[in-house]
Amino acid sequence: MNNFDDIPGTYLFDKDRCHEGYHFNMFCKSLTEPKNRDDFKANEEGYLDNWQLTQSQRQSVLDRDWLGMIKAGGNIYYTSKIAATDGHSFQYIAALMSGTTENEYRKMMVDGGRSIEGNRSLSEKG
Amino acid sequence: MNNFDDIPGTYLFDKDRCHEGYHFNMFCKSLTEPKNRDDFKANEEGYLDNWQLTQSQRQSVLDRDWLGMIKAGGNIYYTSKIAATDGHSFQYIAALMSGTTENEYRKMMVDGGRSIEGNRSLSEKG
Amino acid sequence: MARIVAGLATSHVPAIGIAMDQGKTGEPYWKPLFDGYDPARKWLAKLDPDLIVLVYNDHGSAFSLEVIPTFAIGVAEKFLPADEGWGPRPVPVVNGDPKFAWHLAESLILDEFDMTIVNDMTVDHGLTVPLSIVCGQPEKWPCPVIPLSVNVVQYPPPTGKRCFDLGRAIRKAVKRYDDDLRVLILGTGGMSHQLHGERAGLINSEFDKSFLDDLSRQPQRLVDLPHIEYVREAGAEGIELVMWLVMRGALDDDVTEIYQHYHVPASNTATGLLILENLTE
Amino acid sequence: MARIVAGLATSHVPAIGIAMDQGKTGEPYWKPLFDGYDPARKWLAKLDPDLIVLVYNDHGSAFSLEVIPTFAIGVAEKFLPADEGWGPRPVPVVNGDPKFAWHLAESLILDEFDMTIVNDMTVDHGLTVPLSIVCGQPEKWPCPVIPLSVNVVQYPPPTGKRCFDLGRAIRKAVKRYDDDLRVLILGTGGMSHQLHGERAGLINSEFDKSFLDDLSRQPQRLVDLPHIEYVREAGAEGIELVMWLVMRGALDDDVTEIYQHYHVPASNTATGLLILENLTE
Ligand SMILES: [Fe+3]
Ligand SMILES: [Fe+3]
Repeated sequence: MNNFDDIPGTYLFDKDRCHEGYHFNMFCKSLTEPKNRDDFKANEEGYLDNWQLTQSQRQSVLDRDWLGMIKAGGNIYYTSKIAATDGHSFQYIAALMSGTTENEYRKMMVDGGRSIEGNRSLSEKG
Repeated sequence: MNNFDDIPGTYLFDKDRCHEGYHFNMFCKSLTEPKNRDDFKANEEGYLDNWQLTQSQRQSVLDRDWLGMIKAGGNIYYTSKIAATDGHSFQYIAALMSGTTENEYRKMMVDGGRSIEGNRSLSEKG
Repeated sequence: MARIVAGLATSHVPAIGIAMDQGKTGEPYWKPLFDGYDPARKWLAKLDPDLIVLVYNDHGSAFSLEVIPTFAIGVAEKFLPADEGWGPRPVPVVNGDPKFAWHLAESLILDEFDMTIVNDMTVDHGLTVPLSIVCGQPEKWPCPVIPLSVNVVQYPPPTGKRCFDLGRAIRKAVKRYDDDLRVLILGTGGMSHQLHGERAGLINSEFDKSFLDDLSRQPQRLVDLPHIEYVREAGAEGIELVMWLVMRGALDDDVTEIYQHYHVPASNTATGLLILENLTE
Repeated sequence: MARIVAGLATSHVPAIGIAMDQGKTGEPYWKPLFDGYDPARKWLAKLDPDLIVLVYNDHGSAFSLEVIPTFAIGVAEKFLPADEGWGPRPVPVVNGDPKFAWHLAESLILDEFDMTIVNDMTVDHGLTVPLSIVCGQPEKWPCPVIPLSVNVVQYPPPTGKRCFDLGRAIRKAVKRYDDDLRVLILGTGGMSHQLHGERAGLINSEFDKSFLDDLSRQPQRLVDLPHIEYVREAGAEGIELVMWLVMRGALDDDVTEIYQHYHVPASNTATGLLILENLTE
């Protein structure tokens, strides 16, 4: 059996996550329309009421808890549309998800990125 | 080479017909919503203005020229939605397309349908 | 382990659904057809499957020409009857089985079938009429249904061989499923009919009866049948019959033929129904 | 007869498009990357293909989780740049070629690839950034482009083998086309990157460089590489690299490697670019 769960810090967007996150990601997708972005920005809580989000999905959006969104079934290409609405880049949310600041993360990338060594599997990581 | 054009009275919904009839069929598809059916019934010309139809597609709709619709790139499953909006059945438009009345067509069907003999190919038909 | 216990193929003519919805099944025009459905309904009630994989085509209802999937599988919790221009059919909501459907989708894609996965869709007469034919008019459908839609509206549909092979892959996927489910597979559409053009009303009973017979006993002839033969012999819309091959491919090579029914006409169409059981059941 | 004369693979990082759209390509962060694109642009200008088949993935722009096609082909006259949350990119409209695209779709379906045919769609950075990379910032793109989108967002994507075989079938379809077109195929996505989770920012240059080398010389190793190896070694989003195999499959077995470029980083990503030509050209 393939065991994607053995890969550290990785949340494969598989059938279970799609099933859990469908409505959440469709909310994110709605932000590709300017009018919807305006509505969301004007009243986040009200806008979210239009979508069948779980409590943890909803809270993760309001808190801009980017890792929380992923853990609650968000897909990065969809949650990034919230970041775009906020005026943030993929790099900004990647930094926050991996528990660092944008500056430190940027420096890590310029220095060659996060090493694969020690990051292949949980067992290897020990 | 397969030669579908050799089959009499048959308009295979192939790539050329889809390309020609795309917007036309999408207009037909819009009639699956009650509100759109109401709008269409209230003002056919005005409703058709919202869609990029060719002149012959447009006229075939206004004339309820069911065979003309097919010849202009209509697909039967889509044009039948105009019939449904009018309260007509598949059998009603099938009768008209084949150049007969609904009663005669119905009788032909009860008697076993249109025979395949003589209807396989234009060359056979002579 | 889940297993496919039987397959059933049937036409899915909209007028059959309308006749049921409007209470006309006892009329002289309809009675001979519906009398022929009785044995199938009894058989299904006795079989009592845990799940149905229903192979059908959408007719510009859930999908349109905007996006035309060759094979699509519905993974939603439920599927509402579609409005096809005369309002939705007054039949129960169709309950899916997301866990099974996702398993099937994943298994098929890894087996090199290029499925389209659908999280939200309605289902039109192509799916609900077969359920009405085999279940009658219950308050709710007897088990969850996985909608598997095949493009047969836009030429080209998948080849007969591809449909048969999809059935083979479905069989494999079902076997790989952990829960102990008895699965029925339905293939729908056909039989001979042409709905459009001057040739509308075409019926080829000889073709249809050979199709019914060969599907049980020598499916390979049908697997090899090119599209043009369907269009020429069974009418342009008779090409829906390729979907019966998905059902056949999902069964074992040797099957028991349980029941066959053929009637002309239902509206523009010749109707057929065929029940096959795997010997191992 | 049309023929595929060459293939090009490249990353399609959104930040690369933004850097171009905002005129930042001369900044120290970006200059080394864009310097590496110069030879590719010169090569493309000289090649002057009649048509590009562009294999890419949509990122929740034209499609969503509602309908997830494994393989989709755009047959429209034109494709507008998508709004991905920050407005559409200020790049030219992408012109398609309906006649060629429909030929390709038909040929692939009859060859048992279960394509989704798309008559109306926008195109996101997955398609427009590669065009910007190889064409710069022209008033209009140099030739028609056929969008061929592959699902790599929802697990499971098609297998590497399926992608390679799709390339083979594309090659066959191109050869069957009557008009005398010189076709370029682009594979896009990758290289190693992970955009989400605590492991975001993962870069595996060793993996990437082997991938670049082996794609020209021994693609079979990559054809056989299971999904989990991409996710583990190249990052969860590095699985986009399966799309490079479509490009490779569309070329002959033996090719000439014209150019290779590799740079880290572009935003979260390792970027690669590879140009291969068929020997017969
Ligand atoms: Fe049908
Ligand atoms: Fe991408």
